[in-house]
Amino acid sequence: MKNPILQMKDIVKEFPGVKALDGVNLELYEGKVMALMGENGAGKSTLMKILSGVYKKNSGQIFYKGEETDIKGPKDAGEKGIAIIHQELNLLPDLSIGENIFLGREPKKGLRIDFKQLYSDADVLLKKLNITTSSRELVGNLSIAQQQMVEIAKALSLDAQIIIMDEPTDALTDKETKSLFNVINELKSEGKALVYISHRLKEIFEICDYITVLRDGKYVGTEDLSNLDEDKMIEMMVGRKLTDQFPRLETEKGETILKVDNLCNEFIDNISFEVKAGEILGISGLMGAGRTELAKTIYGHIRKTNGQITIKNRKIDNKSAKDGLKNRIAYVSEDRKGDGLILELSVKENMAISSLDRMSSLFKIDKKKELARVKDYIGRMRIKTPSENQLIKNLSGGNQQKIAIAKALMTHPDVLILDEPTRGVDVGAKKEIYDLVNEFKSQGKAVIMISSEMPEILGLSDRILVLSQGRITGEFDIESATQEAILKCAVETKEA
Amino acid sequence: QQADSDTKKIGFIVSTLNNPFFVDLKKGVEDRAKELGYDVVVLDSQNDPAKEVSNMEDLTVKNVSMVLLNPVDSDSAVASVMIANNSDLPVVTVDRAANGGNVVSHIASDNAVGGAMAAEFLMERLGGVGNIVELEGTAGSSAARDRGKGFDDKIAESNINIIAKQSADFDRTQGLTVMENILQSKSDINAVFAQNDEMALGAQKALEDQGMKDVLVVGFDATDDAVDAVKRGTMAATVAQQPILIGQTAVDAIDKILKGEVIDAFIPVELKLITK
Amino acid sequence: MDISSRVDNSKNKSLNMKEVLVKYKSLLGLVLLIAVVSVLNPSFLSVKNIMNILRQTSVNAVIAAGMTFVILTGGIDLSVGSILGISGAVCASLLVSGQNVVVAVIAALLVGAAVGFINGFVISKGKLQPFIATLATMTILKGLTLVYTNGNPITLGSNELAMSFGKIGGGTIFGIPTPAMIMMIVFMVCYYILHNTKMGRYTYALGSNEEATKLSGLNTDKIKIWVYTISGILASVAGIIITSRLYSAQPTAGAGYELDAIAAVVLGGTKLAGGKGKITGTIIGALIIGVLSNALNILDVSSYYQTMVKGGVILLAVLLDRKSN
Amino acid sequence: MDISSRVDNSKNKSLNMKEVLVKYKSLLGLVLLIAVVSVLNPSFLSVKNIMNILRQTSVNAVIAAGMTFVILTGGIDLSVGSILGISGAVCASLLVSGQNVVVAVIAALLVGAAVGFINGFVISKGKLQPFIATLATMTILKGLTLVYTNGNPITLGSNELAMSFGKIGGGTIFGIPTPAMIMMIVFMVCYYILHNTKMGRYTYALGSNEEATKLSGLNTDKIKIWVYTISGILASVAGIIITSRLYSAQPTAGAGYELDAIAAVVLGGTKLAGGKGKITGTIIGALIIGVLSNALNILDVSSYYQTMVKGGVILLAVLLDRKSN
Ligand SMILES: Nc1ncnc2c1ncn2[C@@H]1O[C@H](COP(=O)(O)OP(=O)(O)OP(=O)(O)O)[C@@H](O)[C@H]1O
Ligand SMILES: Nc1ncnc2c1ncn2[C@@H]1O[C@H](COP(=O)(O)OP(=O)(O)OP(=O)(O)O)[C@@H](O)[C@H]1O
Ligand SMILES: [Mg+2]
Ligand SMILES: [Mg+2]
Repeated sequence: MKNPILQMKDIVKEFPGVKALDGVNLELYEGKVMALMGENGAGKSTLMKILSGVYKKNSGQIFYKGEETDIKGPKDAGEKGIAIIHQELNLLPDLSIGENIFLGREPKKGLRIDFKQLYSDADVLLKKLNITTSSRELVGNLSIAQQQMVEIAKALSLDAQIIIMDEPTDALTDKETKSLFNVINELKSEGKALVYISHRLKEIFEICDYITVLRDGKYVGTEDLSNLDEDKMIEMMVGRKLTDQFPRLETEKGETILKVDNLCNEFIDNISFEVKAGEILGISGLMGAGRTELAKTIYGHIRKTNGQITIKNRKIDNKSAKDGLKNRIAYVSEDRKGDGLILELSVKENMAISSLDRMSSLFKIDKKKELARVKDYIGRMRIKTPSENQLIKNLSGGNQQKIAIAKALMTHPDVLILDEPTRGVDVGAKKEIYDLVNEFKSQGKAVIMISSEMPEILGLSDRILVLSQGRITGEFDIESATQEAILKCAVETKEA
Repeated sequence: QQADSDTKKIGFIVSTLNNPFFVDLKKGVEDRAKELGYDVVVLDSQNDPAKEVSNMEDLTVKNVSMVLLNPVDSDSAVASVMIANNSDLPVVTVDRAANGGNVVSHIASDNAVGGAMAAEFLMERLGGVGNIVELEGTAGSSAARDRGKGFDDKIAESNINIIAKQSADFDRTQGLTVMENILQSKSDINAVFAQNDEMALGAQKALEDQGMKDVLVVGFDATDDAVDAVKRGTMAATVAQQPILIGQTAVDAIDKILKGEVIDAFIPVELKLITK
Repeated sequence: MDISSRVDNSKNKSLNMKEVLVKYKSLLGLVLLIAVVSVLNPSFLSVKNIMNILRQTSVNAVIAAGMTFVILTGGIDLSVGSILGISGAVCASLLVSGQNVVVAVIAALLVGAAVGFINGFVISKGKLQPFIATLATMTILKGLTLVYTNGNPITLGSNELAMSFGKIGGGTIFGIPTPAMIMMIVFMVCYYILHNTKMGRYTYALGSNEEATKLSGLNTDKIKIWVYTISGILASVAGIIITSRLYSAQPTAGAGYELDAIAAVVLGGTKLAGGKGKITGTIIGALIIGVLSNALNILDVSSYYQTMVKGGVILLAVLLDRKSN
Repeated sequence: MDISSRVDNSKNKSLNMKEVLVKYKSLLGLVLLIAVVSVLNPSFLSVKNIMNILRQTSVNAVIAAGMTFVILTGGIDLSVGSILGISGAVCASLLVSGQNVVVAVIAALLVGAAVGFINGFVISKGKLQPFIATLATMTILKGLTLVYTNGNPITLGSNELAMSFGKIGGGTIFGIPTPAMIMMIVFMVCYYILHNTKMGRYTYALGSNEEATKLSGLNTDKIKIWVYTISGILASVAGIIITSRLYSAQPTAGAGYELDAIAAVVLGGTKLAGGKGKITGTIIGALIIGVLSNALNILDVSSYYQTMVKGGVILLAVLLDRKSN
């Protein structure tokens, strides 16, 4: 290969008490995409934050175009031609798309910002990404997926030499992912160097050229993708072999547990379906299809305007999440950092919060009982945490997600609604979550699983519903379901 | 610290120092104390009776020989006085009395009498008829109550009407604003009585802006600004409480007490109406 | 693609409707208030009284304009009242010592700017919560003003200098009170800054998401220092107006003004959490408060009840506005 | 397994270190203050003066305890001073009308609870910003108290009833001033509630993430109503203590107390954004303020400078505490 455009050597980064990176190396080449791989907490984001000037390294060297450099801060990185799309969205909801894209680099006309120029430049970028939304729209009004696309546009606007994408497709569905890949290919042909981080192995094989693997903050190795298959890659990351990524469990289906009839509100349109005991109902669809809203409506967090929900032949009318739990429906949010977990509270407090009623009188929480139950779940779900008092924000994504599920399970639900249960979760933890869901299913409970990951939907569900524009546009038995058929239903519009 | 035990210390608790009147009172106390060779510890109650009690408590652990108390409120002052009584600290009150407890002497000029003086002045100048606007001090404060009561009771004996009565918080800006607003709906005004000079000066400004120079403005306290205004003729009068004199008188009384002399339970300090 | 465009169109429409409603609501409150009062007392709507209201509102409005910047970043400035007090005192003492008006005014503005700068500096570099930091500066400044003035008002007297300085608060320009003119200019400049300049947009950005603003390479410390400095300067402008209006600086001037200014900003629809709000709303909020005080005086409401009514109207106004959350 | 346990263990350690440091810092500030003052004036550490400080601190501390709940949810309660005022007035007027002490005290507590409930109700159901909602109730209550008392203090006189009521504020139990005893009990109960009951847990949860709390199936409206009610009740407790202490209820009692209470909470390390903080910190914060006022008096600091020093010390104390952000 040619000389690398950028080299990181022996990078060490310590947080108080944590050695997040310990002697990591990395090389980037013009016109190549490097996949940065590793389990949750391996140090991928930390490494990229050093490269983009967010963190300062404790030691190690960075060579850019052959010369050693020091990256002083986000602004400096931008000026040096390093752009990053952070794992967490970093947008300003109260500013427009255009303003977000060019924040800090607004074109000026005298004293004032040249808004005409700004918006026309922004619109050009959006078009490149296949987005038709006007760049004058406020970012706060966009869905998470659309916001992610704005982040990508923002990174592109820098016209950088090195572009880092930290789990950019985390919130995207296949369609936007495709647009993104088109752009990546274009960038490659323009001779840019890219870093691509994702837990979706299929994407890695589709878009990347070589991988660098981290484990436990240490450098494991760099390997050309042509020398690798999925199993080998997993082995490099996890340090051991994993078998059967999507273990679907065949169970005897029982009576109908949840029945939904003609459910309507401003997001969803006349939805009817049922879920039986021992069944996983997968729900697929594009971003904005209304899947999350459907789930929250069943749960009671969003009000229905019409329709009927029945649980075990009992008609229910949930007016809040509290009612949903009372009627034995539990919902695990797609956004664990936003509304799924309370990051400032401990593992124990998060897990128990929805079921404290069962563990306390008015005047006292039965702390013994609470601790016993929490420890039970920590053990059963193999949650990696030093103690039940650890703050949840200090755990890796996969473990956070397990706690979100544990919180739901602790309420003893009959119906468990999982919304994107493995978003941002590494391969190892994913498998553990699937096992958990299967175990719950085998106890004769009903599961609704919303997912944008096609393999997950196809691999785990017993039946699949497809939503588009708030309506059901397709229903499949697992035997008859194919990726193509599902996608076709997902893009179906009212007019069609 | 306690080495210089031959100079005696007087504790002076003042209701507030955010007001020129009490600043002058303090000045009178301090100046005379210096002349007579006393140290003075000044504690500010910031118009809060609870803070006054705390101040009194704090004085009980300092080795002061006497307390000069300028209460925030006559009723709540009882608590402060009792604290001093319990610590065998003799108390003299100044400007406002305490409605209970053991007080050796009270030095003051009477707010209600001052209000009445202002009323008499206006009754005379207006010939017993006319329309008056009254600007009240901070709602609920004792000065506002007493001055207002003295004034209103006296005016009630005449044919003068109080056509508007509004609070301007003892504040000059408020005095200006409130007077401006009153002038929008009332134009037939012969005189303004403001319960302190700050408000009076504000009101006078509002009247001047409207070209209503004939309206008699009477204030209270005789601050420097107000006395100037009276001299220039822009204000008609101000009731002089002579705070410096009150302060001096109080220290004289304390001096006598400390020397073992017996003094009157009430030492009035004359009020003066300052006119041109 | 038509999916997202459908969604976005409808969202866009609902947004505009919302925005109109928000503006409409604060305005509605104001109009309603004016209507009720003018029926109860027709002299309320006289030209003279309207000028009065504008003059009286100007002080709070000017402070509130600066407060809007601070609140848009998610901060709060409790020290504005004290800044008003100290800069008025500085201005008056310079005039008394015979300095000319321009020097005195500039000195007062510099005092405000300096205190604002210190606020911003302590909050950004010291990473303090704005509430407690400005509470501390408020307390310190209050004491400083008392020490500086020795607890007595500083009076300008009635010489020519004082008279010419007095025009700032008491004069008129084209028949409009000078303070009202100043207020209008302040608001126009603030509007321009907020909507057309980088600093204005960064003000919104910071209040919207501090972390993201930082990651975009912006200097958030600088933005903070900037907004508190603006707030400090505008508080001094208010201090100069008051001093000029009264021909004197009061040692306790400005006490409690912070709450009126915050109330004006919030009544105008700006969210205390930052990021969302409009300077045009602030002027409406200030007018609501100004009209209310004026009306209560004009209607002869006894002072005990005035306080209650004022609280009630504020509550009503925000309740009216609450759907816009 | 060893990977994460290594990482997490060390994290845990650093966390605990931090927590200790946070606590330590507020305490450190307090200890430092006490050390300095007692060197400057030995009588500061006399038993009598310590009792003085405890008695003087109790009112602010009790209000601040309630404020801690509110601030932990991310709210703020500006109406505590006014609640103190009105409940003191109600208590005193009942005593004057010959009711017995128990009835009067309970009535006062009910007034505080009712106002707190209304605050919570308006904020949760009306979706108002706590700052502006409680600012409005503060103003309304101030007026109401003036109307109720007709602007005059309500004096208990010196009959037997008044004397027995006076024990609440002025008496001692086992040599410790009754208000200090009340303060300690209040803090113990609050500690218990925050750490051992559902409502305490929910208070932290709400302040950390309202949406997640709602989605976890909790009734956030109820939690809000609850914290403001607590704050209201504790403000009345403070009102009862003051009334008893002064043998009279002042029509303007409590003005400005909200800022002292908030300062105590923040000095104690609680974040105004909610979710983070400790009630034990609040008592330290209240003691810092109490010791400071007492010390400034004892050290003969002139009153204008007292204000400045107080502001400076608050600033210093929070700066000392800032690293814990
Ligand atoms: N600001 C911080 N303070 C303390 N520890 C941190 C901080 N940021 C990251 N860490 C720790 O550093 C380690 C590496 O984290 P990092 O976010 O880089 O992982 P990652 O590989 O990006 O994981 P994921 O796949 O979940 O995004 C983790 O143990 C994490 O908890
Ligand atoms: N807060 C909101 N206000 C208005 N409309 C919203 C809001 N949230 C979502 N929507 C709209 O509701 C519809 C469903 O959105 P949502 O993103 O939940 O769908 P989804 O199928 O769950 O997609 P995703 O994969 O992004 O979670 C879309 O039209 C979306 O734009
Ligand atoms: Mg990461
Ligand atoms: Mg969704």
